[in-house]
Amino acid sequence: MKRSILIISATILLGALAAPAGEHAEAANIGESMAVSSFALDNMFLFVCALLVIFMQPGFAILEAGLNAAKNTVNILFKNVMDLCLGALLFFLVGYSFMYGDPLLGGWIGWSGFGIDTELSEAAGGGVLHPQLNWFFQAAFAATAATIVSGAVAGRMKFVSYLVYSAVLTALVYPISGFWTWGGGWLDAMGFHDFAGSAIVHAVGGFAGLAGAIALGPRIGRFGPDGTPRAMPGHNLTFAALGVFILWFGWFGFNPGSQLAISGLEDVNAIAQVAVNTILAAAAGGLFAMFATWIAFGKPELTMALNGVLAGLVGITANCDIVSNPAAIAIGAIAGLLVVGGVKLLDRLRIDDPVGAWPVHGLCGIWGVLAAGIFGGADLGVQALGGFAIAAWAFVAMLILFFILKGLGFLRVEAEEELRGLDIGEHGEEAYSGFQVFSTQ
Amino acid sequence: MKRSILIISATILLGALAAPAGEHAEAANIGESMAVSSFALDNMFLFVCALLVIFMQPGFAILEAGLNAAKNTVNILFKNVMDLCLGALLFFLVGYSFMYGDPLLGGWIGWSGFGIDTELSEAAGGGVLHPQLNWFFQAAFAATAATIVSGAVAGRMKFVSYLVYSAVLTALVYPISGFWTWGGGWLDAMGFHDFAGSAIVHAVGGFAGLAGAIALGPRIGRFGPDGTPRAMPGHNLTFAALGVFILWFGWFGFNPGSQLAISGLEDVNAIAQVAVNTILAAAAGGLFAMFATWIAFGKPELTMALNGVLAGLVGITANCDIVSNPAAIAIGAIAGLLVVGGVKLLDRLRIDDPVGAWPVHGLCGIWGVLAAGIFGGADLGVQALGGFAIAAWAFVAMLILFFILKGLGFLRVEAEEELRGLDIGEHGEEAYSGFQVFSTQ
Amino acid sequence: MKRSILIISATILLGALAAPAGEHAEAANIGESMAVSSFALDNMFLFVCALLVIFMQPGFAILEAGLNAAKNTVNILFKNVMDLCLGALLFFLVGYSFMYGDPLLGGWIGWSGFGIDTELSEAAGGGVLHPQLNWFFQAAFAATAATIVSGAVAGRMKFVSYLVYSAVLTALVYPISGFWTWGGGWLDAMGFHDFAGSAIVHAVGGFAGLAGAIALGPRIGRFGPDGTPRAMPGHNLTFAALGVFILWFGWFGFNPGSQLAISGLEDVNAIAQVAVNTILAAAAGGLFAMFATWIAFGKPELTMALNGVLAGLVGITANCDIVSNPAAIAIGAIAGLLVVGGVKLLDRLRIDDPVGAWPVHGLCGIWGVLAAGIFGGADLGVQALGGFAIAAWAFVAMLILFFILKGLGFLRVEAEEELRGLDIGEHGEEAYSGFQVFSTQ
Amino acid sequence: MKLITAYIQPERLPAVKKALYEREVFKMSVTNALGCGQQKGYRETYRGVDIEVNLLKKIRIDIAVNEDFVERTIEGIVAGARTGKIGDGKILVTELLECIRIRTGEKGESAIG
Amino acid sequence: MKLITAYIQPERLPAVKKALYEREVFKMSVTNALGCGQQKGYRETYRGVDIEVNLLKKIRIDIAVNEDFVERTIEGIVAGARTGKIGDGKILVTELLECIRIRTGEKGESAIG
Amino acid sequence: MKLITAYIQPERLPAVKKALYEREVFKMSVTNALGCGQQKGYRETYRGVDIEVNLLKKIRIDIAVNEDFVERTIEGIVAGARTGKIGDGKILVTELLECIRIRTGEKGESAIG
Ligand SMILES: Nc1ncnc2c1ncn2[C@@H]1O[C@H](COP(=O)(O)OP(=O)(O)O)[C@@H](O)[C@H]1O
Ligand SMILES: Nc1ncnc2c1ncn2[C@@H]1O[C@H](COP(=O)(O)OP(=O)(O)O)[C@@H](O)[C@H]1O
Ligand SMILES: Nc1ncnc2c1ncn2[C@@H]1O[C@H](COP(=O)(O)OP(=O)(O)O)[C@@H](O)[C@H]1O
Repeated sequence: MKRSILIISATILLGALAAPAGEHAEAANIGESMAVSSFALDNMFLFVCALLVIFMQPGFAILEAGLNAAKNTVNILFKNVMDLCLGALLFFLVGYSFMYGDPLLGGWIGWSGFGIDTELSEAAGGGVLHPQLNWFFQAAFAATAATIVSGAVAGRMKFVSYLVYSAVLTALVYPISGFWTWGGGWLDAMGFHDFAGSAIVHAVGGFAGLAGAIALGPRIGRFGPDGTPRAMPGHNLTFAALGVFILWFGWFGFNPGSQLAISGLEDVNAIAQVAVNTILAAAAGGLFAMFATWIAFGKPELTMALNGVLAGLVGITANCDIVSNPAAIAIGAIAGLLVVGGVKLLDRLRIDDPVGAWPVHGLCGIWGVLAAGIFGGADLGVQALGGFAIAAWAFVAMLILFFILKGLGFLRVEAEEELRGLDIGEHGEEAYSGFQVFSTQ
Repeated sequence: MKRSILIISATILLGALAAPAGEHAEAANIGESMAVSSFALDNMFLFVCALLVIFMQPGFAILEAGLNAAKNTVNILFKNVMDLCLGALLFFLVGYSFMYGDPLLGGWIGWSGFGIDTELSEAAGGGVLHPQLNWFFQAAFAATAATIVSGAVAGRMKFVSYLVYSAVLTALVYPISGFWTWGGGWLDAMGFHDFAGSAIVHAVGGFAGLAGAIALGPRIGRFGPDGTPRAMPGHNLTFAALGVFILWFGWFGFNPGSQLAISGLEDVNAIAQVAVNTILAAAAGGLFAMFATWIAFGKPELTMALNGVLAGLVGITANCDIVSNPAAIAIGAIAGLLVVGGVKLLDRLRIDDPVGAWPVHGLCGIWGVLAAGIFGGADLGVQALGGFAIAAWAFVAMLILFFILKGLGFLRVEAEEELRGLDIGEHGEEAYSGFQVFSTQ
Repeated sequence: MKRSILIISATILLGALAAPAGEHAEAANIGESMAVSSFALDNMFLFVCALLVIFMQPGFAILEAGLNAAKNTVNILFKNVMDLCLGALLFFLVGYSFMYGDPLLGGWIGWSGFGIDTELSEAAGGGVLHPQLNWFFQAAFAATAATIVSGAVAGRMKFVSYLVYSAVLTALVYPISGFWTWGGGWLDAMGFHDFAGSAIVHAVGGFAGLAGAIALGPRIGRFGPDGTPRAMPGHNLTFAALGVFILWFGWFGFNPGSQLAISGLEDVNAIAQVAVNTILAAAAGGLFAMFATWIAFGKPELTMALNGVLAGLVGITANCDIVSNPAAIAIGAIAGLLVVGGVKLLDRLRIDDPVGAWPVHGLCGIWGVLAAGIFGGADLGVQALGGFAIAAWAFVAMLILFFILKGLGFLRVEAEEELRGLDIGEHGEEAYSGFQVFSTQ
Repeated sequence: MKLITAYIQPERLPAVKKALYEREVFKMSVTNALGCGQQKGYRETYRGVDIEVNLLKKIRIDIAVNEDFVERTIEGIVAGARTGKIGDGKILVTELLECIRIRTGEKGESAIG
Repeated sequence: MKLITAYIQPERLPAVKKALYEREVFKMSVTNALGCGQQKGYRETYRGVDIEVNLLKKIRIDIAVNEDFVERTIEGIVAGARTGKIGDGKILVTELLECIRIRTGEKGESAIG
Repeated sequence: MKLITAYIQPERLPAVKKALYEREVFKMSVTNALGCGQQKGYRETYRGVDIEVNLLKKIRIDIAVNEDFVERTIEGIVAGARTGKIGDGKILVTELLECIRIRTGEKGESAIG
């Protein structure tokens, strides 16, 4: 067990003070100690926020599991576990380097070697991030982008294909568009504003999910012969609600944490505003999605209200640092309406996205970057361009991958396996042993 | 992406030190930097504690869901989600102003305009809270008070009535009695001690729940024709246990966070003592409630032990800053016995409180403020008066509201809907699709 | 509501600076304020990490519940709740004193009175821990060691015996071997390196669990008449997966928190490295356990991958501060393979450990301390000796206790009760009321 | 001997059990079932899509009885289950050729009770 | 009157219901069951141990009908349930002595519909 | 043809299946049920309130057999299920008029196996 270096430095400091000579040395010592203090505070803040973002993984896992049939539960949980396992390892190996490395190929991608630095390259101070902790925070974001997709492709995709997808997304697709803004690439140069990643994280996941849903086609029985949508209700809404609460909680690492420092006065101001905007937008999203279903379908629907909360969160993510509290409420409310419309739109297009990954993360991700222009003073043209570029990149890149897998016959499971459930077919393991579960569709 | 202001100020500082002149300026700079540092630390502490309190929401949601029938799960989850959505929006709009505004109407309520400040009105320093973060922390408390009720009225209340109740509680009832103490009102002037809200938060919720349970009457089949109570077991005790663990975890934001600062020596001392007292009281509550059921009913009962843990937590909340560790154990142990007695008392009075909201939050909330007198040296008379005033206010105010709703025919669902479950009647959505669930009562 | 002392001290400081005289006094003041600041920061770090470790309790609870039959759910949840209740109270009463007290009996145990200190005995400063918070952190570790066992003895042990076991482990067995290293005993003197407790916490729990599994014998039907193992699948893998995610999250309090301070430059460096090593080892453990099952059994198995994640976490716990990132991946990967082998080994030995407590915590706990020698430069001989001594102590001490309980006829429930489920027999309460659950074995 | 099978509303089970006990019918087997009859179902929505639920939850009761118990068993079920509303259910009676008590191997009329 | 009991594959239930509706058989009771027949089961593993699952999920349908409905009910079930693969299921027919509508007390043929 | 229905203790199912296999009865359907008989129930408490649980978990087995299999099927069930304790269960035998294999349309005795 150990003792901190600071107590020693404080002693040295006090010792130094005993000697009247060397006042400048004293002052320098004080300055250095204070810089270390700010450094420690900022890195602790980053550490805590990274943990909150990592905790979003079980949120996604049980939300997606709860919104799908019991017979596919093991499969969905497994995909979420592997998103974090693969994501951490690949983002360590190459992803981080692609995203935050030195510009290459005319600024379309970065690179600075395998793995991550282990030591500080600059003097410790406020706002200086330890490279290992910085990676830790960024890796959590990468895994989030990956895991959004697993809900959209639930119930019919082969597990091995999903692993390929997940690896490609975290190692390559997400880092590349991430580099464009956060890595200092061309979108950053144009002044594109996406504070915590409405587009960079969520739209990437949402549009990759849309590509997957299109390439796979709908689950058997999801649309009638005449194209009328048929509901395939989730098997456990308690898990779904718990998942949303966990995500809401984790989002306070996602958004406030993106300030990347708390030791300065400006940092605290920003974090305070970001936190409040985040909760207000989520609340408005949930409330308005509920009202929308109440008016449209006659009864308030829980699953839509839950999606509304997430929609509000995604919508505020890009702009939470530059909009006022009332604007945050408006942004969340509109996101709550958008998500209901987005779900209906996919039904009309006969695209089967079992958990609404695209309406929540894709559509509201774009809404988030636009709202930064509308309510936050960012250049609306640049925002639209950036949102479009990122969404298009994720959609096209992943669509190609999914169609390659389809061509190889690896994408979708057999009809019989799908009907019996992927848990038996892919994993030979069922989630609810002993419970009597119907599987009549 | 940004860099903190502090590194700049540190540089300035070091620059300034290079010049032998202006030593006072140097010292002033150092003092200012240190004040900002303490300010950042305290606000980070508040932020983290606020998150923990927000995380209590899913704890309540799944505890209440788990302790009720499967057929009412969607309804209960939905109420908990809306408590946070409505709570955040209304506490933003008016609640916070009622609770922490300037005294009005002779000190019975506060007011200082709609919404919340966005900027610091004083110099940054240790113990200075950013107004947005302060609201964030307080809003989490308001939502907690609201959500306690949803368990007490489970299984028979109309959803729309619940929304009305929830809005009135967070916007008006909770802020008013909150103002009396924490807003600097008349109870504060009398020296009433309720550190983190045994009465201000929990008794308000518990007595509002009691009012609801009385106004609604028991669920069909809860008491036999001759008045003998009949058990209506919860449908998922794993959720119930997980909920209690989450609440226990969140309580470490609730109690230690109520110190509102950590940067001073006294703050750390207080927080350390509060944290230890909190865990000890909870542990004693759980243990003694278990023993009580073992002796009284012949077998150790999990649901009562879980309630015992919560009872210990509620009991220690008012006094955790002023009692010793052994006293904390005693307070928790007594709370654990009280909760078992309280449950039996309600059964005898034929009041149906499905999750024990009143025994846990109401009864032990009062016990908490009394214990501050008995074990912590607060004036017992003032404690009794304060506890009574707050409980009576919440009970009477909400009883009136519930009876108005009853008069309008909005309060309770039809018998047939109740028997079939509120999930179908109120929301047209069931929680456990595919599972074979009996609903024979 | 209160204000911090620091703002006052800052004011005093600024006031003092106004006087040109007394520059040394000024400097002393500054030094003191900075020491308090570091003290506050370190204790806040410890507080947050302690909470994360406490939050591991529900992780264990629902993981173990999910991996067992529905008919034993209440029993398992109850055991986990009581581990924390009993653990906190007994570790308060005597455990902490045994573990961190002054050496007694030639350094085999410590003692310094009942209860814990309430005040700082030294000047506040970086790396100085408040005794109450230090206990808080350590108590969470003790409860973790205890709760590991509940999974290994699930489905057949009498509840009252479990309470006796849990009390003895947290009050006596864990503190004694804990004293050997962390309390400054003989293993510490030899230079044994176990940073966060691969052996001290996990191997103790794992080997105590093994002793329990042996003393109890297998569940009825777990092995055929000819000794072939028969699967008794867990009833809810969603809970199991959620539990693992929660444990993974909590582990970031367990490992980084064991640095016990963050205010110094070295502390931040250490914490950053520890956090990254922790996530990488877990990810590698999950991935390699999955591959192992895929190759060995033809399909990727979720429960084994979940165990692999935990195995990676246990394996890295002893050495996360002294190994490189790539070494962490290797350690995790090997742990992931070990856990699969360990499960098969127990099957071959006809030992029934329903959740794999020994393969995960016992086997990989030993692997962790060995890996500190292999990859981290610690003395391999000392590591092997320490790992062996701790494991042997926990195993033998608990085996004696379990056989005493067996001799008294208190250890195992009747066959009929076992078949019907411990929830009915021990608690008269079932976990899933209303659900139709099969119990055909 | 006869086998009497009844489909009733789930919430009527306690009343039916009570009515049967009063008529000294103590043995029965209960299963849950889904039923489709004159009672029309209800509508749910899930994510904006309509679901027509027309298989409603029912309880199935099977009782093996000797001839002299047939009437009172039927009458007891009706007494406990009838509310007068659509969905009250049906009682089906079939011939029972043999009844064996597993524990003792007893057969026929004496094995029923 | 006859009692027709069918064991079918769970995923065929919607098709069977549709086929019966088309043949004007609107009443039925549905239970879920596990079946063992010519269809061989499948293997699961749990923590490295093999499980042979040979009780497969099935749906049981019970329909009480008057004589003139027997043929078309059987035919409807077959039409909806047949895929030609092992595991399609069985239909069992037994004699129904009496049928009583609980709501009205009606008996016999008129109570069935 | 006969329809044999047995109610047994849940934990006896593997033994019953084994006994039937040994007697070359491979086909059956299994449902879970709650039973009320001579076996008295047990008491639970929930939040201090007593619950008398007198519907105990049982397993129902349905087997359609040809005449020459009736004896050995009954004997097999008894062999697997008997423990000699109250609650062991009952076997009921009814007349089966017809049996149809959905896959092939086969009828009668050949469809049973
Ligand atoms: N002909 C039948 N065959 C099988 N089950 C039936 C039949 N008629 C009714 N049932 C069962 O009885 C239940 C109640 O029938 P329903 O027609 O709604 O009631 P009522 O006879 O009071 O109008 C149905 O849900 C179904 O389970
Ligand atoms: N003799 C029988 N007794 C009871 N149930 C049977 C019998 N034969 C078949 N079944 C039921 O029918 C289902 C399908 O039977 P199976 O033999 O697999 O189909 P097929 O007749 O098409 O070969 C079985 O799973 C079982 O539930
Ligand atoms: N007359 C009956 N009608 C329907 N089911 C019965 C009847 N008698 C017994 N059972 C079923 O058999 C089970 C065992 O009956 P029980 O009387 O406890 O056993 P035993 O005959 O060995 O005394 C009951 O729980 C019930 O499910």
